[in-house]
Amino acid sequence: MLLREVSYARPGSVEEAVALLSAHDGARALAGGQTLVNVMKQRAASPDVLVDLADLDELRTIAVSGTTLELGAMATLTSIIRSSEVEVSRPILGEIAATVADVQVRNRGTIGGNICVNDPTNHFPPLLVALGATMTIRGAGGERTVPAEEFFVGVFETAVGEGDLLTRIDVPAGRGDGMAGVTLGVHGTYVANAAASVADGAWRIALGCVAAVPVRATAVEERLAGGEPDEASVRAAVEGLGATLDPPSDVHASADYRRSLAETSVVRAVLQAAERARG
Amino acid sequence: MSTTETTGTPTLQKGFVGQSIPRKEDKRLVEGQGVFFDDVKRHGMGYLHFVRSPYAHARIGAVDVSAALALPGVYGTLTGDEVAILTDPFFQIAADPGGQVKDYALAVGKVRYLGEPVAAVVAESRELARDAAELVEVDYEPLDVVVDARAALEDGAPVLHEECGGNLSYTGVWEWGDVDAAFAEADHVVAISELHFDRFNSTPLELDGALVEFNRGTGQWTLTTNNQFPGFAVIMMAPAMRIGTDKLRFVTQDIGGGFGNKITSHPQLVACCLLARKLNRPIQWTEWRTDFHQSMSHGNERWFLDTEVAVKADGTMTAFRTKAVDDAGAYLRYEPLGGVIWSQVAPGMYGWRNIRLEFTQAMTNKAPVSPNRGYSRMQQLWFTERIVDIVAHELGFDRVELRKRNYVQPEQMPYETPNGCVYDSGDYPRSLDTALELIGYDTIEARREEAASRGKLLGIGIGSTLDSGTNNFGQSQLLNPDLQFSGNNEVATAKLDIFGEIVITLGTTPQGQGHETTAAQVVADILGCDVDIVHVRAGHDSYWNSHAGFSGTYASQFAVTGLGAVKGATEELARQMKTLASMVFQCPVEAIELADGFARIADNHEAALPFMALGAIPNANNAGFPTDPPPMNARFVYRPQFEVPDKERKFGNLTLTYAMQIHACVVEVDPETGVYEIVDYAAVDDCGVRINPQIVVGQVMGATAHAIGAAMFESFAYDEEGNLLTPNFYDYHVPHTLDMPPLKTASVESPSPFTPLGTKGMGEGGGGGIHCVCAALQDALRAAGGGIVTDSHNPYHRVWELLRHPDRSRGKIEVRSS
Amino acid sequence: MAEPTTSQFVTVTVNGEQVEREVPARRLLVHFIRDDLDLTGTHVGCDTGSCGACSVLLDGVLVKSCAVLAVQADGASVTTVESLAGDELSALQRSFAEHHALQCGYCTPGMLMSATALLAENPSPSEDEVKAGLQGNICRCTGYWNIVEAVVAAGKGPA
Amino acid sequence: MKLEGTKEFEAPREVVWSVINDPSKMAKTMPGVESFEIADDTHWSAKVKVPLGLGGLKMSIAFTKVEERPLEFASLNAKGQGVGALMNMTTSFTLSDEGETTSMAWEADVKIAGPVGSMGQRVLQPIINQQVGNVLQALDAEVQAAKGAGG
Repeated sequence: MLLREVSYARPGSVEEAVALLSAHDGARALAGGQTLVNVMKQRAASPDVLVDLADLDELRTIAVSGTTLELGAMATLTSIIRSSEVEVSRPILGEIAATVADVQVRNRGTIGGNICVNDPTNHFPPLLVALGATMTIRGAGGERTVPAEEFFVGVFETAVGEGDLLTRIDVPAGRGDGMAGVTLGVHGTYVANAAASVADGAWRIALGCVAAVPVRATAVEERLAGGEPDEASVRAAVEGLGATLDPPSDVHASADYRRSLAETSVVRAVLQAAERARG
Repeated sequence: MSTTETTGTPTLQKGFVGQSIPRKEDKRLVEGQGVFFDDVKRHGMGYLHFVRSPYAHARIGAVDVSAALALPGVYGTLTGDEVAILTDPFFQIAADPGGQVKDYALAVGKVRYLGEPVAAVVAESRELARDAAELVEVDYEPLDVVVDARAALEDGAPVLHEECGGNLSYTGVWEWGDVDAAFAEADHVVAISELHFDRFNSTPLELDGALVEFNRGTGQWTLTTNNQFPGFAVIMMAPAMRIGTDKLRFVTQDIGGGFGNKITSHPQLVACCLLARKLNRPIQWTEWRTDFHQSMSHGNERWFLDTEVAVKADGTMTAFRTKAVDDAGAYLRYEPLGGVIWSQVAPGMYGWRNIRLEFTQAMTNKAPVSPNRGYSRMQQLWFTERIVDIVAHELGFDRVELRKRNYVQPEQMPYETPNGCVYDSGDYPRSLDTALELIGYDTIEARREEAASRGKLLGIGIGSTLDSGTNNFGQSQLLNPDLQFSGNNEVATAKLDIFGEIVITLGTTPQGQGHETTAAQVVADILGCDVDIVHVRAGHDSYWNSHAGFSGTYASQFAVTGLGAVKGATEELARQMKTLASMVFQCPVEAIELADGFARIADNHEAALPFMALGAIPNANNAGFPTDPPPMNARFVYRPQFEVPDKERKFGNLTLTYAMQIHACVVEVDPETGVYEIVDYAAVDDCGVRINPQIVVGQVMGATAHAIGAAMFESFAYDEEGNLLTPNFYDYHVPHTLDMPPLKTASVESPSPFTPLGTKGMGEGGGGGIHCVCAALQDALRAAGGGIVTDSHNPYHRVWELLRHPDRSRGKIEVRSS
Repeated sequence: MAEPTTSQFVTVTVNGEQVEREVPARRLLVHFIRDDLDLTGTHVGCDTGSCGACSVLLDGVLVKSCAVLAVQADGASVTTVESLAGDELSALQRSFAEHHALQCGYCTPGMLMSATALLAENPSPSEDEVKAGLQGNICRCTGYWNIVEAVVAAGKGPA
Repeated sequence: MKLEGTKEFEAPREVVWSVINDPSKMAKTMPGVESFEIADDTHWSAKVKVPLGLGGLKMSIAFTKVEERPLEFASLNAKGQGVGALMNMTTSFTLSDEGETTSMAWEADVKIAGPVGSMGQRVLQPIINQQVGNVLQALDAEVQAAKGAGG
């Protein structure tokens, strides 16, 4: 419960936030804090400086620009659930947000925080990889964009480096999405999951909980490409996926069980996505 | 949320007893005005933080506290070396070899489980105390670790307590009837090589802690703490601290759940006491969730090896024999009492007359165990239920018919078990029928087909269990003949105060069981007054003189011992009130009745004294009485009638009452992932006379929730190095709202012939739900390879293994028929 | 540029009253409420942000006060269980008592705050909506059934 | 936690052996090494900041070579101590060659205790798996560099 000593600042602008993050060694952005504060309570990590993004309303915006849904990094999961923009342009984001933990966590927790933490059991890293999202990062040297598959680097590590700030997540509009998995209890921590997305016959599939970062199932994507999947063809395409994975073995699942769950999750996510793509 | 309650036997009530009146406790609790230990503050108090071992087994070298002491705001420290000088090891319940264990408030010389307190630091803030604890440098020399009770008993295993010459704490053979003859005459023998009851606990939401003050003038400590069995704590602490028991005053108001898990906090409390004296300031210790999971009060893990069941052709089960291996963890804080407590329910709800159980308990590099809701009986009840279902499964008997054939029958009550325990009352077959009716048992095959059409495996399971309540502590002598404990007791006081208020004090330490309410119901009926004028003091204070050696709240006994004491004290107060009224009215005492808040002449209601007048006379208006008016103050010790059990035969009545719960549930399993959902659940309770039915049903619900958690999610799992893999709610998932199935409850009332109010202690549930989930899973798996459920804890991955490799579990079963 | 500091002066409106305190940046809001302000109705049941016993409203939004720093509440309003009753218990509090929705009462303040937030948005929630609304609060005594009933009943109003 | 695997190097056995027995070269393969000191042939130590993203875990690690059979087998022990965190790792390497390729069978037994442990295995295992992968990749780079430098 008891944190190590830490310094705190609450900047009034993105520029000031980036300047603070750059100016202080060991500085870390504080978004919703629903993971970071808890990690600090365990003293598993102890940033020297917290730069609280709470006042940066510009990072809370949810907007549609053309065929792109723009999610501010500080958009809370609750605001994503309630957003008509999300519902219209990429409804799966709201659906999955509604299954993250509980009301309190969703009220504070942000999409930016969820992915910057990159806990391997988090919902949004594999989903955003499957959706082909792009992350915009502001640093001292300016702004850059990173595709989702390059964004995730390791547990608690992303392309957001020291002095950087994730500002926005762009998701192309679409409906052909599915996500399936097994959790510890309803709305609990994921044991294994898969997210799948199809657009114009091209598939993007990402697995969660099998490595430090989401894993693309490219071979399955290729086998499914262009076809009109039914249960048998999806099962055939997924066959053998588990053997290519090297998932962790822990108290909730052996590596073998995770391999099996990964395959089942992909089958279910793909079938869900295909059905929704058909509308 | 889809709860239905049916009462089998409606009881006609004339007073408050038997009514679901709202609880007296609730107003303060819903206002956030309850007082839990951590809510109490004192000027100048220091916050204690324990330095805990990162190793499961290690020799301790130097402990350097200098850097911690140098930190501004740190008040002081305590190390194991100091503890070894200032205190003696805690008294051990065990005879040798377990009796040789040396257990102190802090680790001395060695650590034996991960999270064991090695030193303590006190500072001016909570955060600072933890900072300072990080600065304490401890030299550890890691030692080999043993986490499996079976391996711990093998030659060459790492030894935790060298004084014991091994890891065995207790072993004994418990045999009744003629087991060999029964097996010789059996038509079938079902052999089960291994069954395992998993390690978990009830994880009360409030964690342990205390505010400890030392009075230098009187040498007395006041402990504002949530320890739930002060009578036991004081017996442990006072000799270790080389003081009399009166030097330790226990105070508590509200406790945030206990379930037995708050019985064994005495080592930490001693550390607080020593620091309060050493630093001359109040010491505040709050345990956090990870601390609790790593170091406190796990439930007993138990293996049942080489089990054999003797069965006649008609399904009558005549005998079983098994080797139980129990895992006590690193220290014997309440153990090896679990080594006898199970025998309160040795045959479960069944008529087995021939039983042989070899009980062996080992110490391992895991957190010490302590009582946990259903303590030690739940393991045995799960075992008896599991073997009944496996016998049915393997021999093709109907599970319901097999149960009904073998249950102790209502006409046999009171029933003496082969080991001399007396089941006081109950109608098990009828209770089972009630549960099956609630669950819709007659439509189950249609539901099974419907589920199959959705690709799901459906199964139904039964768990029939007992809540044995009101211990005869004489059973401890079956483990250690030198112990001088027997019987049981509880105390209450009742007084009529100056303005006519009735004030009741209890020796108990309630944690949500509604003692203030049920006590008031009993009192109001005896005194013929409204329940609102009965003030039951909240909590416990050993200064009230309303406690005895066994005072506390544990082991399903309040409705018997606590209310028995309340009834006794109130009846004595009533006698005093009537006597005083008869002195005033100069009439025979028999002519007086208490009704409507008056003492009055029964056939002349004009001659009536309000309680206020009765209270005022002895207290403030007592001139002119020729003899002393009664004091309007009574203290009563309730003592159940027990004999010391026969130590040779391990025979005797170990508990006074046997409440019963039968649980049944329906599960649906996803055959691809092993994920399953409980889709229907029913629980039937029979605890004799119910003082407050709503409170009883609440206890049944709580027991159900704990059982579902233990069956599906909750496990204290360790790796080979002794790291706890589920050290907090990240990985130890307890059920949340969305995890709970719809529940139906019903009650049957079979009054106990042995208790003052016909009540029985209840609330633990005997793990009924754990077994019904196991049984439902096994039923569901019949259509998918017939895997046998051999573990009490079945998370999804274990179900997946049973689906993938049914032969592995089937290989544990062998049937021999003659 | 705001310089990061290890301690800050905060102004927080707690249950309608403004309080001003110097607090360490590392102090959790729940400890600020309990230890600094002596409002001990808000409880702590875990150390991982899981149990919800510390739930309060922060600017009207339901949060776990163990996953918020006290300095983050600067300028905000905090509503705790102590504010729920006026001269009499609220309908929700009464419903908890009537339905035996509490045993030890330790989770109750958090449950009440979650239910209060739910009812503010959805005055007569269904059973499923109540279950979803209370998912972030652990109770170890009741199995939740009576709690859910109490909240559903409070939403329905007096029978 | 026990881990094992086999890594193939496109390099002669002598070159691989020279790298895994050179503390200064091995140091370059470890994640987050901030400083490195060699006490003698069998003892060396490092200060590392294990990259954990949320702030990193600082540790002092003492290495001891436990056993070696030149060109064939080596095992070493690493004991790390950080604030409130402990690490104990025993690792061994067995080399064999097939033509120009050297095959290294490795085993590691990693024990971690402290606050990172309380975050749970879901975090710990992927971290360790990933770090091991990084070490092996860096080792390959060192081997190729040594091979290029003529052994």
